[in-house]
Amino acid sequence: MTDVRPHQDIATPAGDIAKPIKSELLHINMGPQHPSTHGVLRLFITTDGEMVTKVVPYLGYLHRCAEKIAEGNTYHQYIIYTDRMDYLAAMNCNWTYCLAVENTLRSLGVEVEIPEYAEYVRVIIGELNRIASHLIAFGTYGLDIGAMTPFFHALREREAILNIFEKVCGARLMYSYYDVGGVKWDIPDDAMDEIKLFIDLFPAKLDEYNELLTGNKIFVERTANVGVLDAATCIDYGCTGPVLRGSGVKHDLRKDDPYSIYDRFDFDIPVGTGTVGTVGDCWDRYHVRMLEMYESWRIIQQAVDRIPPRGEVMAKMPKNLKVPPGQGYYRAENPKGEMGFYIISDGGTVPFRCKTRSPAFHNLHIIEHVGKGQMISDLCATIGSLDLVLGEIDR
Amino acid sequence: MVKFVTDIWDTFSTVFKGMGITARYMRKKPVTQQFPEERWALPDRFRGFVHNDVPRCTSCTLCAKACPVDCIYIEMEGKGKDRRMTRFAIDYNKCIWCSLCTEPCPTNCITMSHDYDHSVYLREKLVYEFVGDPVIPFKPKKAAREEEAEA
Amino acid sequence: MHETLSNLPLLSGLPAQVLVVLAMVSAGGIILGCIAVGGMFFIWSERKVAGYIQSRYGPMYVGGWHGVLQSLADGVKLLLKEDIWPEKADKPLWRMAPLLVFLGAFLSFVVLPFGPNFVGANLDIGLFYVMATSSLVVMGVISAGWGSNNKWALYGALRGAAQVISYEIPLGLALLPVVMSTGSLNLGTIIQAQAGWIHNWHLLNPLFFVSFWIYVISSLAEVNRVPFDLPETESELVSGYHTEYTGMKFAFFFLGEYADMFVVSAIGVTVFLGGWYSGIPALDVPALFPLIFILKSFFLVFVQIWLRWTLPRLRVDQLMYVCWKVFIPIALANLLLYGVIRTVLS
Amino acid sequence: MTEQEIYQRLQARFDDSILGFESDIPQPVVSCTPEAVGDIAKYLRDDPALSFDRLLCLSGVDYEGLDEKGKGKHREINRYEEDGTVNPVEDPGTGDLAVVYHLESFKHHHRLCLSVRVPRETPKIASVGHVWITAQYGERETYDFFGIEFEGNPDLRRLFLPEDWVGWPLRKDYEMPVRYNDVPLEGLGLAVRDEQ
Repeated sequence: MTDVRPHQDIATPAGDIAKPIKSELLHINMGPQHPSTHGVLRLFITTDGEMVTKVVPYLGYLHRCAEKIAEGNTYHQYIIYTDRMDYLAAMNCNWTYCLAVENTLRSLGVEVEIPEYAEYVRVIIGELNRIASHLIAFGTYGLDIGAMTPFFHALREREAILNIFEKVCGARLMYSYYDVGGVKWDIPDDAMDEIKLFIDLFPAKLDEYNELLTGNKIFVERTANVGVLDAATCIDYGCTGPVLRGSGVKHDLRKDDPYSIYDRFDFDIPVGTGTVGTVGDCWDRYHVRMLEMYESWRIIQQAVDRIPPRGEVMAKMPKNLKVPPGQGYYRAENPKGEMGFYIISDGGTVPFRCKTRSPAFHNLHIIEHVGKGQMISDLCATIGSLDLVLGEIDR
Repeated sequence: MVKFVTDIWDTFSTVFKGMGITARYMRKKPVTQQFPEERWALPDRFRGFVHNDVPRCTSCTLCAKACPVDCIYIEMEGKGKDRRMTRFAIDYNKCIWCSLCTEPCPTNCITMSHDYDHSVYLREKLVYEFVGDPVIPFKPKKAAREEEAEA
Repeated sequence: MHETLSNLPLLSGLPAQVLVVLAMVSAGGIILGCIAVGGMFFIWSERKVAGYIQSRYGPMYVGGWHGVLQSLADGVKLLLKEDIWPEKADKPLWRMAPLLVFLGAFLSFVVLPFGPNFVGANLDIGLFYVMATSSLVVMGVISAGWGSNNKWALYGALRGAAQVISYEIPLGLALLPVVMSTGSLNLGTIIQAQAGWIHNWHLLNPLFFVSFWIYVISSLAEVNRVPFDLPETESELVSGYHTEYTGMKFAFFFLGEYADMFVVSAIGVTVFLGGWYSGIPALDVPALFPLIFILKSFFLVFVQIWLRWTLPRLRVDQLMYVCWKVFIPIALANLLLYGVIRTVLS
Repeated sequence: MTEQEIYQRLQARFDDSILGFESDIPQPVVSCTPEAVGDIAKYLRDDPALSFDRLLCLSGVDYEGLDEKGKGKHREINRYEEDGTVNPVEDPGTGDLAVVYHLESFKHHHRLCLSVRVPRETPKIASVGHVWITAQYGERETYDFFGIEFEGNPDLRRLFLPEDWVGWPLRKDYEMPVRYNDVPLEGLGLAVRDEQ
């Protein structure tokens, strides 16, 4: 990969921007109950007319101290808490956590042999949830810009995915389906039929979304050249996922650091190209998500074609899981970006320390930088394009 | 100037395209269900309210231990043969429907039912008591033998 | 009207002054009732249209068939609601604002020509009067935003003021060529100029075609509808200038908005779409005139609703750009062109 | 570049500040002194052969109860007893606190885990917020939960908890307060029967 940033110290983002004329500033609380902060994010903004001169996020309205809870719960029990991190992509959070525990076990000399069939199930379900999460991102982004209809259309397709998940694991939002060593149940036949049906129907819907919103001139005017993030800034702020890719950096852990069986599938990593504006603007980030849905669809299609005959879905794991003493940081590509778990084990049944690196937490930080000098409407557009999930930021 | 004209043209054409899509949907039948009248079929694995089949409960407390939010309360009195289960309660204020409690159950007596609409007006009513008078815990043959061996 | 009243047996003995007041009150009551019922119908139809566009049903229960009485139920609910006001609100302004917003729409109804003889007041300056009264809305918006003592509401008010006042200009300029053509501001006269077959409608006159589009789009901005709903932008300014209003005060804003929608549609129908004429001379019976007029206006209202559930909204500077750099130059050029052509042809 | 080579390179440059290298574990750890971490971070980022341009994860760790080698007995954290009292920790913690940086380089595709132990009594460490901006939030989070002070962070406030919260929750010897701003923080549900 090319060297994307010229190395120099960057000035701290605190401080106001210069004012052209002498005018009074207005301090406004945006949130925690605000329609476009996507949950309970509170932004303390200073405005000069319509211009935002300073943005300070205040977090913690959804804080549950999950990391402390992890220290009191067994490795199995903590899976259900990972559901509640990125609640729009709970399957992926489960997966990342299970992956981290499995890899920690492996690296410490414990054999974890995940069945081939289970790996395929994991990929299919994980990618379906990626589509579901991006659908919400797409829909709520339309809502932020003022178009309400795409949101309902996106929810309709998401509902199809949730129906599949309900058949697979019995829940519609908090799945806790992945388990350390595999998945808890296999995919029932009727759910498999629904997945195939979904594969058949989805691309047409995607085209429709593109016609309804992506290409709309008003939408393009609202998002192109707004909230531009260059690649160097993104990397400095630790952004990952569609935010980083929207800035033109081709980085996806599924390709760059392949886990599970992603190296067997043929898919592309979409990056922002500045089709209608500058590279790294809101439209690029949005469009990367739209393209990623298509890529996920391709992965699911291949996985459904190649899935081996039904077999075991769980590796042979001890009932009372004990992880030998040691530590490790393992990560996976979630819909929002790179999610990682840093697990320190002391040899017991509970983690000694389980730190979560949540992508939205790092993506949020850039608001301080990019929010300055924008209009209030642009700030809403930018927040929407970052696709923040407060469950994950506050943990 | 060219951009000025093309912008206007783009705006009109994309707006009409969008209006075409929405007009198409206006003629289609909605996909939503009218909930109280129409109910969708619950899948087999649906995780509804937790149900305890008390006559088969061995009061082994494995479910309470497995629960990540500690919402299952099991109380017992007496020892050995006089052991009675005085309480088996589930606090649905805390329950998160994760089904972790059903996995270790030796007799499959604690299960996830298909009920999902038990709303109540008072939080206290969400504490479900499954045992009234003290009951003798169920003893499967093997478990009983183990208990004897322990004693 | 008071003459009609004096013919009634019960009222025949009353003095003329009382009858005039009575006539005014009853006329106002009729208009108010029409606005209320019409507004409820528009709200219901907006929710149904939105529902079907979004693959759902919308209201379904109240009133039996497809929830027709849902708006009535909502109105009753709003009436019974507690009236909460911000402690530090500027009380007189805050109370006046919903009335001002409503008043603008209410006054415009006076001149709407539903038929040749079916008009509240057949003013010679009808078009001018409508333009003037619809500006009252902006007074309401500003006083609501300022009086609420809420920063979001203030933003909504500022945006609303800038928007409504700016868009009055292209709105007026778009109507001018028609006025030049008919030589009158009287709405009835303008309609009568479009009598006969459908090609007499001003919309199908190539010279007025551009005017029509400018009028339709500017009227969206005039009544704060998507894509120009910047004063209320529920996703940015929470709910803009009426954030703090509850109960009946909020209902007045709501009714005012829908009544306004009808007014601008009716003016559009009057000026460009042949008013009460159906476009086929055989169908132009006086009894059908109000029906045709109302149906045409409903269609334009429906288009406004349809647009709302299709489009995203503009940003405030883009809104101004569209007004000052697109509509006003085009409208002026259009006016000039029309004047030149008219002079040359005559 | 392997971790071993990175370690040697670092040791050649910062002789005294590099304290050790654990190489027998799958993700080797380089440890250094808390004062030098700012300079080391700058070097790690700016050296063309290393160019660690991404800070993946900044975590605080409380090693209380875990011995030097990472092996030891897990110590029960505070939990509520059945009767609602808090189980107090008898002796205050003595183990070190630590800040762990996981770094990655886009250019060279290598990773590094840098661990810095700070004494529990005086938890002070140099900030790396000027090197990787993302660390500013990570440091605030770590300050919030562990009370480790990052010298040089421009905005070191609590991130998740309220400003007036007392104590550092993720430390192993943390005791949950019974009340916060007159709001009882009891951990018991409704299902626990009143004994009286």
